[in-house]
Amino acid sequence: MTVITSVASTSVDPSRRGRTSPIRQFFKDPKARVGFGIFAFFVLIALLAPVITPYNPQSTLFIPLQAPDARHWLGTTGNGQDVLAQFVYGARTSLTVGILAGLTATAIGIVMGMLPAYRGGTFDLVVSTFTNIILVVPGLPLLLVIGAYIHQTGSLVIALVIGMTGWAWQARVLRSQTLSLVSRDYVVAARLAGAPDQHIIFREILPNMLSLVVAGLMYSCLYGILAEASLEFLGLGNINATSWGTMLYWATQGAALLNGAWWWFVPPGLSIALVGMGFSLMNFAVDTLSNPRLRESS
Amino acid sequence: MSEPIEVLRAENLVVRFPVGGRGRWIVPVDNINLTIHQAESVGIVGESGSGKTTLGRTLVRILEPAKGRLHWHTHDVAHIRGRALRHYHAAVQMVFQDPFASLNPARTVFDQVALPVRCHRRMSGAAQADRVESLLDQVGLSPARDLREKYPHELSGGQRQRVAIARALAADPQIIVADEPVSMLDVSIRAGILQLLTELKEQLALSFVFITHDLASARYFSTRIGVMYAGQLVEMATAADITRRPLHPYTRLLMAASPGSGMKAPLPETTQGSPDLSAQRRGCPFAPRCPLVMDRCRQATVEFRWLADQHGVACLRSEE
Amino acid sequence: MKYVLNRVGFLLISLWAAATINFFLPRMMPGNPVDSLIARFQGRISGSALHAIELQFGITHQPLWFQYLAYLNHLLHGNFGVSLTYYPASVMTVIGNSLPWTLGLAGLSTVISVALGLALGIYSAWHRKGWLANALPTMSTFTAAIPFFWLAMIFVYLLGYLLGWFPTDHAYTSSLVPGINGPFILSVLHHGILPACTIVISSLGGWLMNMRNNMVQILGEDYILFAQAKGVPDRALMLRYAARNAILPIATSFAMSIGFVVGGTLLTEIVFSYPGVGYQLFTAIENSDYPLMQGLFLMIAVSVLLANFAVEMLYGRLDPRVRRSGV
Amino acid sequence: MQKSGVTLTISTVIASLALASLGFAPTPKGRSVLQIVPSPTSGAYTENFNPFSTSALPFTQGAIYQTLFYFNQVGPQVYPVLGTHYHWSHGNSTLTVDLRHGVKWSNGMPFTAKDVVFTFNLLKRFPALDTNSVWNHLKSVSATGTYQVVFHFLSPDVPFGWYILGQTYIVPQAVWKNFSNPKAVTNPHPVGTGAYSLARFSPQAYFFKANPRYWGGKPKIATLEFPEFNSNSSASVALASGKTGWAGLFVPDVQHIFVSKRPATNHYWYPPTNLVMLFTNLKNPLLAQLSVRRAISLAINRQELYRVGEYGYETVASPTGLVLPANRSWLDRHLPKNALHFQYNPRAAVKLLEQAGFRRKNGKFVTKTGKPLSLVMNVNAGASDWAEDASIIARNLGAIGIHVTLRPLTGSYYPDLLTGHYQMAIWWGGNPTGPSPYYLYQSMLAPKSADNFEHWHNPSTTQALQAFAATRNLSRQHAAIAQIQRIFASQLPSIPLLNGVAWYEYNSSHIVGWPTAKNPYAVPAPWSYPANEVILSHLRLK
Repeated sequence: MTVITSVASTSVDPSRRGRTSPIRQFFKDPKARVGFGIFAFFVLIALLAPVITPYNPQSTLFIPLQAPDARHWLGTTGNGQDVLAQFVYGARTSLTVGILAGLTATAIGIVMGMLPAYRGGTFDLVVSTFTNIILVVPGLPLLLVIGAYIHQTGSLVIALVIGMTGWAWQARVLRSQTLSLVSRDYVVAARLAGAPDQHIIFREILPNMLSLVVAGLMYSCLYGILAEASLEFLGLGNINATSWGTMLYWATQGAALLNGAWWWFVPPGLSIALVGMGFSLMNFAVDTLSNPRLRESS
Repeated sequence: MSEPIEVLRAENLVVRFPVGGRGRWIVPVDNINLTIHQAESVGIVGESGSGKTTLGRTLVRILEPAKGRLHWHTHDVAHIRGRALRHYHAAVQMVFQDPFASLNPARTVFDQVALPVRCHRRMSGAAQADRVESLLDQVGLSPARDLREKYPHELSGGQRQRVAIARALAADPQIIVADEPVSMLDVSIRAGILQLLTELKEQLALSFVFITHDLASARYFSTRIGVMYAGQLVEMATAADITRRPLHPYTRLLMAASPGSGMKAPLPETTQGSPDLSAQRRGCPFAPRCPLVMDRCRQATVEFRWLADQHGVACLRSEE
Repeated sequence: MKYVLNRVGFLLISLWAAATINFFLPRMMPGNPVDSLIARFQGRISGSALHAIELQFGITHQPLWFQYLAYLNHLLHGNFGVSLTYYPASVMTVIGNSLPWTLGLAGLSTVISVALGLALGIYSAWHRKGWLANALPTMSTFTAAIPFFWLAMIFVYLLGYLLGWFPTDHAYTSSLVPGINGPFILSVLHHGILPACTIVISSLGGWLMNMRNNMVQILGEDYILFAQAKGVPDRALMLRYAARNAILPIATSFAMSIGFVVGGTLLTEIVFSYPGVGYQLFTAIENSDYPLMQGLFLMIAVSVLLANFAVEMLYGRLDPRVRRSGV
Repeated sequence: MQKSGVTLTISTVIASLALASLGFAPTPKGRSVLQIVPSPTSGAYTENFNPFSTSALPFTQGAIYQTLFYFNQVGPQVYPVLGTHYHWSHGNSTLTVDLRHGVKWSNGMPFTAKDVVFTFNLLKRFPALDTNSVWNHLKSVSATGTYQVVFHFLSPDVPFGWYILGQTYIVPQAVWKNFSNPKAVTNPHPVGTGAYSLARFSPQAYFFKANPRYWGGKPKIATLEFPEFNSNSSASVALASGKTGWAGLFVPDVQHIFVSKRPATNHYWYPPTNLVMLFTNLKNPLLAQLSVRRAISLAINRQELYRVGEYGYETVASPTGLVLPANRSWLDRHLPKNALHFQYNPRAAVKLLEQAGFRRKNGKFVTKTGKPLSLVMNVNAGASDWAEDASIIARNLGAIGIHVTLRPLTGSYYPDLLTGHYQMAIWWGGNPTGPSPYYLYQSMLAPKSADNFEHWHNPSTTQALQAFAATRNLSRQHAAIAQIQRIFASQLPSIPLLNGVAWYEYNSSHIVGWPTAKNPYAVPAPWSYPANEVILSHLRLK
């Protein structure tokens, strides 16, 4: 879970670089292709859930703890549910919550990082100190405590809470980048052009740190998926929803491993790790894109 | 010829920056007085580190002076903010040194030129598009249609600087501060840009502040020239006067260094790399490099004095 | 000195902030979860303990600022209230019993994980052409994304249950008497291996990738090329010139990583029934033991803040630029 | 950070792994150590051997402190423990108990009637200790001689005798008179009359050793070990690996996980001892309508609960509320057929609701005023089988058009039930269940009972309960129970789901004498107190 991007330390000067469509350049990197492939695969599974499986993920129609066979490609759970159905519908929840949490964290990170750097002065001092405090307050324990207070809750709230506890790193990275961009000539020119502050922040500065934002978004999504799975696994989320986290919760409750039902326990955990890997690989490529030295090396 | 109309006047302008904490300051603009008249071009000449860029940025109020006044017609704009500052910016624009850095790499030519049209001139839709097109035409970027959707990295250096000039013109300013507008360009392109600026000056009755390290191009472009050293204005005169009769040892040095100059001055001993800008310095800042230095120069404060015919200088030798 | 003062100041502010978050969190929550809890424990714990909990969670008519000051005052005196689950044990006692286990487990795992991660990062950046060096970063993107608890359960099942190599729960064989004696220490080590491996494997990747990126960056700097041209031996170049400078920026990201490791340790403890604060936090949550939960959270936050402070002090010693500029 | 450092670290790790796995392969436990896992606990242990505390550590009650008698609930036996005989007199308002001679406390002091009287007076002086509220029923307690105690009741109350005889743990006067606040005492050095005494405590495990002074003779099993587990899954691993000898766990697919590993020695027996109820809060205007409760009951597929939610361990409940087969003899044979077995009939449920004036709109029921027929069900997230049951019920009800919102709770689940903050929730019907169905009915239906979660107030039920309590005449008692059965089946105070079982797994590889289905001499779950005092004295080495 300790994934730290080094983009923070690399100052990027996009103006000196040829701009051959960043998206095309992104896909030139084999790592990016693999990463995107993994991600797209799971998104596709989630979208096509009803096509992939005819079964309702909740219905307990089948013989419990069946090993994978032609009828149940991933076997059945201890409660006689089809694991594949749970898995593909669970992908929907897990990806949605993860991505929503990532978006929330990124949105807060952008505001809490860029505004103070742009405004400067006492406002910057107060906000960036606050950011640094949130950064060092351990996230998961805080999440568990909040989870304990709101106990039962929907996936949406979980996503928001995860987002609201996980924005600080991005805010810090974006703040330092904004500080370096805010004195650029083109920003000064925009100010001379009479552009209002929000235009300068969101239209002039933000597009020039998109790679940072995208990298941050990917890590936030990864964090979101892991955090959601952890909460659900501990039974602090909505245990009656179908997600990879609740699958692991029920698999643990149903002693899946002791029963030898690896097909129940392994797919959700493995998929979380794979999705995370996909995000990291894509992020590698974004990193490389904005840092030519890393490009040479890979 | 009637009395020239005064547009902008700096009085005892001081700009300073803190360095390394502990209350230490540098003073890149130190007590400068300067007047700019309508449709006049003033050259500011100095080596790098002389504070000329800081002065330029202060004149357009990107920077806020620590002391002194900045009169825009009858208003003091030294410390205005918000809407008043925005209003001032509509009248005082800047062309930056580096056309690579001054254009946002993420926005199209149209976006960048349209921004001041929209914000300062409150135009939108077809009017805005027409205006942008005519601006691009005006700076010699035609046909404008081919260029408007391009990104800066798709343009040559000269084209970029023309876009930057178009952007500066877009607000309909009265003054343009051009900070070494050609120094980053290929020699072959420089003449074209200078030609463009000259044409604009004449067509639009614009005032120009032309910042350069090169006395020759200042002479070519400006009616009056100020010479800066270590944050101070050391000499100010008409372009013709300063070429004919440079008074300050530093001006002479610059003359000698500029190509095609008949002047030959002894090469100064350099005891110091770059001018000392710190607030604690004493005496004439040029003293360490001055071939004509006297003991007094290292101690006494040197005042800028007007001699005759709008010719001023800050040198103890000139008092003799 | 200015740097030290600056960091001490930040430490104090963040300690205060953590305490304040802890105070306002239950008061911000919808409904009042503590209310029904009080009802539940009426008669089961002493009146004064119950009253203390009412004070702690704001079920009183005193003004908020008064509650807040009283709360801070209690904290300063090490008074975290009484645990409901372990009544009549105080929250402080429970923390005292569990904190050493977590500090030991998380501390040791972090040291191993950092050392191993940095070393592999250096290796991967230096031997750029080797297959292993190229595979390592990709592998670590995978390991870094494995959920701690999932890996822990796989370990419990495979290495603990099926193969029987390691115990599957607790911190030591319970028939042993805790103390400084051979069998007990060996037992503690034996019980610690699987949890520690879980944490190390899951957290290694971050350090590795970070170190590798920094190394690659620094290896391209002019002074490295210059040193190389001067004939500095490769080994010295790799370690003394490049690695040394690459490590420094990593220290700044320690803040977040330590938070992650602690989070992972908590999950790992829960799976291994390892008697540390994570396990107790989970217990407290399951039992709605809010006083214990709050005390533990605060304790975890304080530990992380202190660890972070220690690293910053160390960083300040290593990098003179930081010490002087006072940033 | 150097390369050699890495190699060193790796080799150290590998070496210690190898060392550890060689030196610490699980050593076979001493033959006379019995590892017991009563049920997952709530985190690490804290020392508490106070038999009056609700958080007393398992086996404090029974193995150390004993009751006067033990009444078997899965068989007919009544075991004399510290008492030997009891009889009722004065119109069932006086209970006289003869005590066992020659019993010694574990510190060597003799056990006498004084200790019993002291214990009951302690409950009187500190009502916080009196969790069964015995002093709501007693007038006085006195000793007649060294070995006889007389209890005077406020009114005739035969069934309450069980709380006195079988649910109150006797403590030594010599020790407990010194405690000024006995509620807060953690009692780290417990002195009891039971077969075991405390050997050693740590937060991770505690040990009991055989009490050589035990009146029944020194127990055959020398040591009892209680390791701590906070989840079913970690405890199940210990059970499956053969370390645990006696457990009371809900194990998913116990046949596969446990029994199949060593079929000769690994056994389980889950006898029904209680009812699993879907409590319906009658203060809710919807649930207060009998037709709604009936429709819910008809729409629940109890077979699915039995087969899926409970892995086939808990059989479908009887509409009478009797725990079958344990209470078979109390079943009223004259009940109509539909009161003997639950039907699963969603169509009938729909019809019933429509007759009651509810309308279906797009497949969802609405009330006469157009509000949706929507209910909230609390889900005990800490009990995975009940959570599964809850989601099955929600689906069942959803299928006929009753919308159910699930509200998962952990710690506040029971408090919410107690304080009435719920609409529907699953919980046990009897708390505790006693030697006759009276206790279950009483706790569920008596107006003053704390466990009357549904708030049932019905004069004829109360009357029947009082009639039972006032008599020792078996046929009158049967008549009273029959009346309640009829009310229960027809009025549905709440909705019975399944027969709750005593979870019980054991390992007979080196210890034998366990209760079995064929020899149900005591409730076998290790969390059933004081049944353990009887079982421990039956166990012996193979």
